[in-house]
Amino acid sequence: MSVPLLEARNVTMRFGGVAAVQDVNLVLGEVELRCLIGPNGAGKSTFFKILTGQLKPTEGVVLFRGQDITGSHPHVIARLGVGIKTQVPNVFNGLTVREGIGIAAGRKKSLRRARQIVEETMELLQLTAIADRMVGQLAHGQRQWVEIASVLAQEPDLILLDEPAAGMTHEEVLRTADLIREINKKQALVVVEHDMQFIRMIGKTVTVFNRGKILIENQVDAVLADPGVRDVYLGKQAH
Amino acid sequence: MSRTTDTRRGFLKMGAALGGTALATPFIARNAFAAAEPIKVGCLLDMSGALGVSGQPMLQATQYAVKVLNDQGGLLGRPIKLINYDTQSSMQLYTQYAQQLALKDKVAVVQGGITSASREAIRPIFDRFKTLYFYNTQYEGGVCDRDIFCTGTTPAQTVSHIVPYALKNWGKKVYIVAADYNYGHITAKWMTKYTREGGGQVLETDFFPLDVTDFSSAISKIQQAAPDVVLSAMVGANHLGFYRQWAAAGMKAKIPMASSTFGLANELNSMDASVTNGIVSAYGWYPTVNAPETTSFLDGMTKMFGPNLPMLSELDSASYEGMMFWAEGVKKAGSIERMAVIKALETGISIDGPAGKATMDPATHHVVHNTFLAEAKDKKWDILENFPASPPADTAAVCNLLKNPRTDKQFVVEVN
Amino acid sequence: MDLIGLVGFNVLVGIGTIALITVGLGVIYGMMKIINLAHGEFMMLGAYATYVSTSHGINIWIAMIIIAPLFVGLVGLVVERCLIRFLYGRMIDTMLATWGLSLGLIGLMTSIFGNDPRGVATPVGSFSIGHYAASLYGVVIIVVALLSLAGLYAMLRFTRYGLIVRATMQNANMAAALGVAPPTIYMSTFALGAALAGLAGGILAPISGVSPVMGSAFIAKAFITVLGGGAAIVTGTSLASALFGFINIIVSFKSTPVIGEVALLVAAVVMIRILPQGITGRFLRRSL
Amino acid sequence: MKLKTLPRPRQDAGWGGAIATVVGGLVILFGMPMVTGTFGLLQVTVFAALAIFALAQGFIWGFGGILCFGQSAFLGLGGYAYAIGAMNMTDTTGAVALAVIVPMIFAAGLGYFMFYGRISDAYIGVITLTVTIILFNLINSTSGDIYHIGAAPLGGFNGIPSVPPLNIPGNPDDQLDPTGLWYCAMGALILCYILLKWVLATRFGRVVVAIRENETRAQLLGYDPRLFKLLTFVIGAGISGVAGCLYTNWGAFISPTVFSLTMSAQVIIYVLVGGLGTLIGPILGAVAIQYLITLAGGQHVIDPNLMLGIVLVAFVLLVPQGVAPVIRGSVRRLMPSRSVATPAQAEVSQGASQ
Repeated sequence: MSVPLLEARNVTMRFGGVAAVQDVNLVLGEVELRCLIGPNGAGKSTFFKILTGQLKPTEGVVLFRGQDITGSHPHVIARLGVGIKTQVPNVFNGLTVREGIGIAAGRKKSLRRARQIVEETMELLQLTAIADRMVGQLAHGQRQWVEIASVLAQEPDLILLDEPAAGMTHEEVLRTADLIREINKKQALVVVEHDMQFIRMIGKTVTVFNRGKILIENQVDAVLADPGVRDVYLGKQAH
Repeated sequence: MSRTTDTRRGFLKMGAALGGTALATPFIARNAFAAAEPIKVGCLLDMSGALGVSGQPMLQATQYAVKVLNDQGGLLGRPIKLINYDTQSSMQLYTQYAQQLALKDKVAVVQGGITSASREAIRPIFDRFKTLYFYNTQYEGGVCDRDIFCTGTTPAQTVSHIVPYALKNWGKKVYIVAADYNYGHITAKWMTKYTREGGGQVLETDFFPLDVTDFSSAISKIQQAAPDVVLSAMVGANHLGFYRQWAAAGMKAKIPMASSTFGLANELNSMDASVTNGIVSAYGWYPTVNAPETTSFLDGMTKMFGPNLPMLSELDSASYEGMMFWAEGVKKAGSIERMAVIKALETGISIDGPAGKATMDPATHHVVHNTFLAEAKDKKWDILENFPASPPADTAAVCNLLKNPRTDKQFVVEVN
Repeated sequence: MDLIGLVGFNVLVGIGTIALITVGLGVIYGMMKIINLAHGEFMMLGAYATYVSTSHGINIWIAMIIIAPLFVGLVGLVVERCLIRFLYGRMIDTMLATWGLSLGLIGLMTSIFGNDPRGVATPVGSFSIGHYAASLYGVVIIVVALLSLAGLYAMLRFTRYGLIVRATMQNANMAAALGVAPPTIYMSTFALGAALAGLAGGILAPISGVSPVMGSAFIAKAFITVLGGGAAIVTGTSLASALFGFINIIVSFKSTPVIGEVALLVAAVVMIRILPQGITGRFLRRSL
Repeated sequence: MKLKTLPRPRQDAGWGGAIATVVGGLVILFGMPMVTGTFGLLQVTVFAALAIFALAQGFIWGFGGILCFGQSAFLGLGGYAYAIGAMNMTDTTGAVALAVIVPMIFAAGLGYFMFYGRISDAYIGVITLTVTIILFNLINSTSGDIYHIGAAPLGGFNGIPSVPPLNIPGNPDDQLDPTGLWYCAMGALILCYILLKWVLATRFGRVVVAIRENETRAQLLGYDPRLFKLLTFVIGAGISGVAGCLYTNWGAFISPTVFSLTMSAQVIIYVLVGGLGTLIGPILGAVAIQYLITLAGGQHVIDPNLMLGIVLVAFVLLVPQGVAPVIRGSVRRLMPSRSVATPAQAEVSQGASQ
């Protein structure tokens, strides 16, 4: 059997006494799409940070194609072919859209290739019109797109998206869903999200977090049908 | 840090040509020879920063000398115009203004420089741009350069008197504290030399950078060494803290102190008598010297600058003498041309300075000067002894510009 | 033995001095994240306040402990109103502004008093440790340093002002919720910091002498101590002062003042490398 | 890392400004000797040297986002390296090389210590400041004649006087006169400006700016910010070294005051006054402030410090973003072609982002 693209083995993260993530195991194959859901504070974002190297777990290991990346510097993980979009938009406000995406495309690539990728990506995300605008001057939604664009421009094999739909209009959410399906044709994704509708739109396999543990892991419909998930969710979402 | 901020404040102040021009104008207006093209004379002194306290009266003495000369009808029938810049205790400004005086203002002579550091910074510039230079500060000696004249006294004229007095009256075990730059180091060497010659023993020598303000550890160390005498060559405003903290620690009662620098920065006025009393020093002049020239110098200065002058010191009398020596040279040469004036001064010219007769020694370009030993008593200098016509023996031992006019360096005494 | 006593005493005085010159800066930096480059000049004003009042026959203790801080506190108030309040959230601009302020104050005092150092007589004599003598004034420094730190602590801990200040430090809106406008807090905090600087200047006047440039001798050391101490003003300042003061004095005594100074600075660098958030950034986060 | 220009159509506009600047510089370079005498040249020479110094600070701070309170450490090291080198070698060319290399090596060590030690910005300020003061203290206490490197006495507080002037490479007897030194200093300023313009246009330069804009994002894109900051820091140090070498040549003299807090603060003021996030700004700032200082000293109405203090304060309150952006702004208003507009905005926003 082949080495999984991404694997987390008994990952545990404690802050002081509190265990934000507890003994989580997760396996992701090539070109797979996986959604991590769960109410706020379920530990999915902490887990995400562990995957991206922003946090070093108290216990357990994270493997990318069998290589241990536990707590490696984010730039190291990125170079292995992992693209990351964080929850709060992380963009280069002082640069133009084109420059920003260029920075992403430019690493270790020929000039022509980089230029080509930039143009393609802007095409794909319909950013060409605002290519020379300062990112800082764009609307929130647009900046989300710019960030996604720069993640894609890296041409990673695995893309980690933390709440990509956050703060987007309904249309934008739809577009994002399409985009994710589009991307998933070639690349694997892990999407952290708590918006059920969105999950429905893109969902294949879903992993549900609760209180730092994995509640269940199954096909989207099965998960959404699961009563346990329902009361966790509704219970939490009530307030 | 104060050293560094002197320069911080230094870099903020360029081309501060005060007094000189302002003062000169009225005379020119008054005097018949107003028409004649004035002779430009340059002056570089620190008006502020750690050394401003010494520089201000030095400038005033220089301005007074210019006034005296102009009142006598100027030189060669021409009035003298003083151009002075405030160097703010900053080396960069010394360099800058030295260039300005030599190249832009094209002055006939430059008077000034306080620390050896400033002198060594500007000496090469005046050599390079062929400008005559007078250094009027009591200093460590040994400068041997035909383009410069030094009117201040040197260790052979002062330390040579301080040390024997201390050894004779207080005891043989000596502890030296000195400023951490070449004046301090060389002076400390002379102190050591004379101590050994006098059969004394130097327990320890400590050097303090000019920006040190806390001397508690130093005072503890001295107490631990328990000397009979402390010899001080401390310099600048911050080091006044040493004397304050020394007195505050109750050490005055225990160990007497003599200094080669104390009194050059208005110490007797700025500190309480309880701090200053009993400290012994030796200089080429004190305001309390009992001589008619002293009285007339003091009267003249007070008349010109008002009663609240700081207490004047050798630095000020030497600045006055510097200008007068140059004037004497010009008269004798009948010209302000550099070489002519140098040659004239090398004929062994004498003038009557505040301390009486002073003679320029042709071989060393230093001054044969009356020197005095005095003790601070109730904010006055009480003269203990005087030594007529002490020669600059230290420099003379190593420097003969008549034999080797090409020499251009500062010799340092070797103590072993 | 006596010697150890003497050096020990020096160490305490050294620590007290650093704490004294640092606490004012610490208050302003810790609460407002403003690096006040005019801190040294505030001290200088305090020293002059003391000098002027004593030369007008006012009792030196009153001059040092009451007049100096009051006067400089007022100056701080004015400065905050006319200058600092326009610059909140612009750290670098504030630095440039306070830098300009420090130059301005030096210039002002120079044109008023001239630049020759003035002296204030030390009000107390000396005492002896065994057969060594030490300045009784050192005791004054230690006591004043302790009192000002303790006072500051008590104020932050127990008074309503302290509560609000701490709240403001956490988050300005919370203070607003407590019904106090953050500007008022900032204003009084800046004034407080200035007053403490004035106190330091007043106390140090007798031993360091009084001149327009005296302030600059302290600013760098104070700056380093504050950041070395970290977020918590009282604890941080105390700990950092203790550490740096100890190293400084011991090394100075064993070698020279220069090496002592260098040792202090190296200690600061190493400490920052080990504890990038300053002492209290790492430990005792909850402290004041 | 390979330095390649990224696609930036907008750059042409940037280049327009740069070319104008360079041409202006060349005009000054050759014009100055015709309009002023030896003293004037010496004066502008020190201005040029300080402008290079400002350029270095402007680069690492305005573009690299590194706030260094101790840039004068590199100025000083460069100056001393030159002085010591020049006194030990007959040909000063080697000394010039030292003046550049020594600061860079020092910066590499210090930078590694700081950036790889994950030290936050404010503390990088403190550490650089502290290191400068340490150097000041050490050099300041080398007065004894035991302290010398080869033929060069360190001289402590007195510094090193009569440092040999630059000579034509390979020809030690052909030493530069004031005019020659001026060509050398102004030439160096122009070259440093071009060098930095080019660096910023390369892929490396774009990443440096990107890191200043958003370190996390750059990291998530696979760039190692520590490395880029380190390189930026080292380049800045090298340029400061050049400034130090020229500064020493100007006075044929170097003393510990180059390590002073003054020098470091001075250069920060140059950059702020000129405009953060521009290259021309620091140059203008340096010259403007130095000139202002000259004026301040020249008048006797009000104490120069007081005057300068007031000016600085007024400046912060009225022109916080610095003169260069303001000038560009007005240029923009005069000729409303977007090509000029965008870089101006870019720089303003970079300035603001600090």
